[in-house]
Amino acid sequence: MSLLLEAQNISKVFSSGGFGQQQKTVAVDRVTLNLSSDTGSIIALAGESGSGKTTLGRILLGLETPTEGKLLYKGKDLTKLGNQERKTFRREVQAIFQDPFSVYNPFYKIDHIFNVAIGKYNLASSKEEARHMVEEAIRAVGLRPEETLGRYPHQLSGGQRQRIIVARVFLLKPKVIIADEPVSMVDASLRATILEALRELHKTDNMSILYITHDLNTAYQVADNIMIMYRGNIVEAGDVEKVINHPEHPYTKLLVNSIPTPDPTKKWTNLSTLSTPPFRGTAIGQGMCKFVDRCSVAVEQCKTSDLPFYLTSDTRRTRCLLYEESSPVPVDAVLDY
Amino acid sequence: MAEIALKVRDLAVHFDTRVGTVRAVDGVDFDLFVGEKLGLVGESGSGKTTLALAIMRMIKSPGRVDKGSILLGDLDLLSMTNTEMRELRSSEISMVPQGAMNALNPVRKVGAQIIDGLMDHGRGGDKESMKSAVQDLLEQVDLDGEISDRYPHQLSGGMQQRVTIAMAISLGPKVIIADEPTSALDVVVQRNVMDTFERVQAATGTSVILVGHDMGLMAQFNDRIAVMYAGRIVEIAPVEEIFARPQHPYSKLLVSSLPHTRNKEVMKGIPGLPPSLVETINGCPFNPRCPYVMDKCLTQKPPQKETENNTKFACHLPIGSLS
Amino acid sequence: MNVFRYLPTDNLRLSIGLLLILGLVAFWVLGGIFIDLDDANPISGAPSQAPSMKYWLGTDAQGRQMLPLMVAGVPITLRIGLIAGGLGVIAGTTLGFTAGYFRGWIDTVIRSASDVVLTIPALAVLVVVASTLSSGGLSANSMALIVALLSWMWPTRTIRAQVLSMRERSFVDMARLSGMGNYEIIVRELLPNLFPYLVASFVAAVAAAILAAIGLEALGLGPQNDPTLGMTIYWSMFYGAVLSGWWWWYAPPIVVLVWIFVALYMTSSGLDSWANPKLRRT
Amino acid sequence: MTTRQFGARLLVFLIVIWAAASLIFILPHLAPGRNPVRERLIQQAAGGGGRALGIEATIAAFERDFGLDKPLWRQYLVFMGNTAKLDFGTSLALYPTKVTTLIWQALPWTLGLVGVSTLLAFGLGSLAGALLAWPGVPRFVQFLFPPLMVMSAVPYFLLGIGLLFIFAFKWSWFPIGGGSPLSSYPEWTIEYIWQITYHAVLPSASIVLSGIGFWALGMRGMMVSIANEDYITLAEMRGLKPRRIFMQYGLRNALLPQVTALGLALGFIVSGIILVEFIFRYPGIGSLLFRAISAFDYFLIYGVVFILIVGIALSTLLLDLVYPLLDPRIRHGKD
Repeated sequence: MSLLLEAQNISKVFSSGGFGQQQKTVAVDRVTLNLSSDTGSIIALAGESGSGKTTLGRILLGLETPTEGKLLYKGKDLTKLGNQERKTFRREVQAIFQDPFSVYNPFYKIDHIFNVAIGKYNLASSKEEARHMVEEAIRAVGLRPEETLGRYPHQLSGGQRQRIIVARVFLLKPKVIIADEPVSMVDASLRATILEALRELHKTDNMSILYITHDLNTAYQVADNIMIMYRGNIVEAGDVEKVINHPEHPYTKLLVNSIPTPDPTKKWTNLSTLSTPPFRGTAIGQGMCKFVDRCSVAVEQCKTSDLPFYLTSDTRRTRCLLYEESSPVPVDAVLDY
Repeated sequence: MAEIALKVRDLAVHFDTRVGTVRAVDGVDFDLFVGEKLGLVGESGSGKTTLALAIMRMIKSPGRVDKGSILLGDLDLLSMTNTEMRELRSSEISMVPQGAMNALNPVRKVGAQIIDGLMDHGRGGDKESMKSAVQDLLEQVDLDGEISDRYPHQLSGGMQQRVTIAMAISLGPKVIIADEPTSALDVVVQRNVMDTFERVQAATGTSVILVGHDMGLMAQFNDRIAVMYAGRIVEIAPVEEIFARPQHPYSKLLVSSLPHTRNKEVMKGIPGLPPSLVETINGCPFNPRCPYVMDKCLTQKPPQKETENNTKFACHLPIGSLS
Repeated sequence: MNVFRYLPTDNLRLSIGLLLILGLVAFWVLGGIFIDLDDANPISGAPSQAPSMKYWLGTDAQGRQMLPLMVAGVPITLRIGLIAGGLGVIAGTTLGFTAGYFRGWIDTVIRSASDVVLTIPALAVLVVVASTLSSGGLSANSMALIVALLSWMWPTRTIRAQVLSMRERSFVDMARLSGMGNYEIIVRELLPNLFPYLVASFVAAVAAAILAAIGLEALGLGPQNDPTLGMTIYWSMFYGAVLSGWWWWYAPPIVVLVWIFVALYMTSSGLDSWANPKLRRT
Repeated sequence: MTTRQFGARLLVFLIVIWAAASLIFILPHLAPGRNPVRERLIQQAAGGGGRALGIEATIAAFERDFGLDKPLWRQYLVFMGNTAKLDFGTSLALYPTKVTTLIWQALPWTLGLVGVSTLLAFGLGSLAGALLAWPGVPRFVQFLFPPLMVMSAVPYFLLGIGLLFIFAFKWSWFPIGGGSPLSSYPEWTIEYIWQITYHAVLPSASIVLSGIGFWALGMRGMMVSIANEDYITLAEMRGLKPRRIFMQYGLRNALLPQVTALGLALGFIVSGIILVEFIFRYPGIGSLLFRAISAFDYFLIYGVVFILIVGIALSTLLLDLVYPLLDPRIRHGKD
C-alpha cells in the first residue's frame, strides 16, 4: 500500500497580539494520519468551529506550514521536494473550498479557473482539446456548458458555482481532494447533488476524499470513516456508522445528542436531566484531556494525563480514560485510511 | 378554536430593482395562535426573512409592502404611524436577530443596553429597580446576573444570543419572531440556547414564529410548520403531519432530501434551479422542478386545500396523493 | 480589457473630476498655442496693471503678464506633482504588496514605519531637507524628488489594506492550487482587481505632492526662476500684494490651484467608489 | 491597556523623538562639501560690508566653541545631550538670543490656534458628517454635502489668502494679519484677550472651513457603513428611540475610527498651519520657521522642526492612551 500523504505529529500554534500581549492558541495538536492512494476512501473530519479542522486541512494541502511535525508526500518531506516533484504534489492534492462567492476572481470569467490549471499543468495540447475537456467536466457535474461557460461569477447562483469547482476537480483528476465544508453555504436541496457528485468522483476515479464538516448528518451519508476533532486533538476515529450510532468519547456523545433529528416523534432529551460537569471552569492547557471542563464523567486523573489513543476495536480508537482497559496506542499513532 | 395572536392576510412585499420587480413575498396568509410555536421554513430566496421583517414593519427601500394586512390582536400593524409602531416593538411584538456575534452594541455594557429598551418604552425607574429587573431577566435566560456589567465582546456567541432573547422577552410581548437565532452557533451551543428559548417560551406563554432552514431544529421546537417557496406558503401543517404525510411535493422533497443517521442510502436532492422571483408566474411556481407536474400546474394558480388533520396546502394534486 | 467596460456615467464625482482635468489640459494646450510664453518673463508689460483688455489677467510688480505666467506655471506644477506622486505610488505599491501579501515581520516593520512617518509633519521635514541641500532655491525636478521622499506613506497604507482583504479570499488559494507562484498570483490575480485602487491612489498622491510642493514654494524654498504657481504666490506675498491691493497677482494662481485640487479630489474619490461596488458585487 | 502595552507605546514615542533628532543632525552633513553654518557666517559677515579677511579665524573659533571640529560621533553625542535638554544653541540671525527662548515665545500662539481650530473642525465636521449619513435626518442637510466636499479639497492657506482678501482687505472686518495689535503689551485683561481672539478669527476660519469638510467626509463614510450594522438593526427592531440610536449606538461607534484618523492627520494639519501663520503673519511657530528659512538661521530651523515633531509625537501618544477609554474592546481584553 503506497502511502500518498502522511502527516507526522503535526502541530500548529498561532500567536496573536502586538508587542504587549502575546496570545498563543494551539490550533492543531500532534495529529498523525495517512491518506493512501490504492484503497481510496472518503474520510470525514468533523468538529465544531475552532476545533482546528480547517487548519489541518490547509496543512495537508501545503497552504500552511506546521509549527511542528512533518508532512510527507509519497514518502518524501514536502519541504525537500524538487521542482518537478512539487508540481506533481500540487496537481495531485486538490481542494474544494467553502465559500462559492470568494473562490472566483471577480475580474475574470469562471473559465479562468479551468484555463489556468490546464495551462500550468499542460493537460491539453490544443485549445479545442482544452475546451472539450472543460465542457466534459461541466456535464459530469450535471450542468450545461452553454449556460455556464463564458460568464462572470456574479452571473451564476451559489449552487452552480460550487458545482463548477467540483467540475474543476473532475478535470484535474487529483489523487486526494480536501473538501472543506463544500456544502455548508449551499441550499439543502442542492447539497445532496453536490455530495453525490463527490461520491461519483471517488467511485469512478478512486480519489481519496477528506470531507471536513461540522454537520454529522452529511458526514454519515458521504464518508466511510470519520475522525472527530476537538480543540486541535483527534478524540475519536473509526467506521462512521459505529462512531455516530454508538459514540464512545463523551464529546462525540454530546455532539451526536445535540443534533436535532428531523423526526418530531423523537424529541430531544431534556437538558436539565444531564449532570453538570464536575470540573467546569478548569483552565485548559497541554498535557491533559481538553474536554475535562465540559465532560460530565471526568475524573481527577483526566486533568493530569496526556491521553493516548485506546484501540477499542480493530478499527476504533478513542482518546479517553474510560477505555483504559483497551490496549493503548501512542498519541501520535498512525490513523491509516 | 384557540385565540389568534397574529393574523396575516394576503401580504405582499415587492422590491423594485434594475432587473424588474422582485416579488419576495407574494400573497401570504396564516394565523398564529396564542402560545403556539410556528416554524417558517424555506430555502434562501423563499422570502421567509422578508416576511418576518414585514411583520416587524422593518422593510426598507427599495422594498415596499404592496398589499395585505397584519393584525396583532386588533391592531393593524400596517396602518400604525412610525412612532406607534416603535412603541409596539418589544412591548407587543419583538424579534430575536440572526447574527449573534455583532447584534449587540460593542461599546456599551450588556446591562445598559437592556435598560435602554426598558427606558425607551416608559418602563424606566430608579437605578436599583432597573438593576434588579436586568438581573432577573438574565437569570431567566440562564445567564449569571454579573453579565450585565460585561461588554458583548467578553461573551461567547451562545451567551450573546441569550442576551438578545432576554431583550426580546423584557417587556412581555405577545409575539416573538426569531430569525434563524442559532444558525451562527455550534450544534452543542445551539442545543443549549434552544433549550433555554423553549423553557422561556413555556414560562411566558408567548407565541413564537421560528424562521429557519434546518428541518431537524424545526421538528424539535415547533407545534406547526409553514413551508415557503418563491414568496408563498405552499403548505402549513402540524409538525408531525409535515414529516409523516407531507401533501405538497416541495415539502415532500424537502423532507426526503434531509441527510439523517438512520440508514445510509443514496441522497436525492431537488433538481433544477431556485425560482426567479421576477417573472410573473401564472400557475404554480414549483412547476419547473415538480416531479408530479400536470398541465394545470403551468397555467392555473393552485387552489388552497385542507385535510382533516388541518394541513392546508396549495396544489392541484388531490389530498393524500403523495403518501 | 474587462475593467474598461464600466462607463463612468453612473459615477458623478468621477465624471466631474475627469471633466475638470480635461479643462486643465485644454488650458495648457490652447495656452501654449495662442499665448506667447515670453510675456511670462519680467518687464514684458507695464508693472502692477489691473486686468484689462491689454493684459487679460493683469501684470505683477516685475511686469510679468499673469495669463502667460499661468500658462507657463501650470505644466511645471503638474510635472512636479506627477513625478512625486508617481514615485510615491510606485514605492507605495511595492511596499503595500510586500507587507499585505507576505505578512510576517516585514509587514509589521512596513506598517509601523508608514504609520510613524505619516504622523510626522511632512512639511517640517521637507523644510529641513530643502533648506539644507541648497541655500538658494531648488530646481523643479529636485523639488519633485524631495517631495517624493514623503509621499509613499499614504499609498502604502491604503494598498496594503486592499491587498490584505483581497488575499484572504479563497481565489488566491485556488490560484496556488492551480500551480501559480506568489509573484504570478500578485500580477495575474491581485493586480487586475486592485487596478482602480492603484489609479485612485496615484491621483491622490499627485494632489498631496502638489500640496507639499506649493507649501515649500510658499515658504520661498521653491525653484527661484521657474514660474511655478507656488512661487507666484510666494512672490506676491513677498511684495505684500494683499496690502497693496494687487489681487490679480495672487488670485489667478489660487483659482488654478483650487481647480487642480478639486479635479484631483473628485477623480480619486470617484475612482474609489467605482472600485468598491465592483469588488462587493462578487 | 496593560502596562506592557503602555511601555511598548512609550518606546515607539521615544524612537520617533530619537529618529527626528538624528535626522536633523545628519541632514546638514549629507550635503557634500558644504557646511551651512560656515556659509551663513561668511554671508552675514560680507553682508555687513566688513572685510571677509579675518572671517576664517572667527569661523574656526566658532566651530571650536560649538565643538564642530570634533569627530562626528562626538558631535552627535553632544548634540543629543543638548537636544535632550531642549537646548538648540543660539539663533544665527537674532544672535545672541537662544533658539529655545524664541520658540517658547511663539509656541503658545500656535498651540492656541491649532488647539481651538482643530477641535472646532473635528467636532463640527464629525457632527455634520454624522447628520449627512443618518437616514432619519431631514433632506435639506444633504445640500451641505457638495460644498463641504469641495472645501475639503482646498488647502488651508489658499483659503486663508481668499479670506484675507475679502474680509480683511475689501471689507476690513478683521485685521489684515498679526496676532495682536502692534502697540499692545501682553497682559491678562479682557481687552487683550478680546484682541487676540479678534486677530485669530481669520486664521482659524481658514483651518476650520477646510477641516470641517475633511472630517465630515470621513464621518459620513463611517456612519453609512455603521447604519447597516446588525446592532443598529436590532436597536431599531427593539423600538429604541431614534435619538438614542443615532447618538449612543451610531455616533458613539463611528467616533472610534474618527479619533484614529485624527491621530494620523495631525502631521498634515500642522503642515497646513505653518503656511497659515505665514500668510497671516501670525506670531506662532510657523512664522518663526518662515523667518528662520529666509534668514538661513539653521539652528532655529532645526529647533522649530524638532519641537513640531515632538509635539505631534506627544499628541499621537496622548490619543493612543485616550483611545482605549473610548473602545472597551481594547480596554478589556477577552477574559
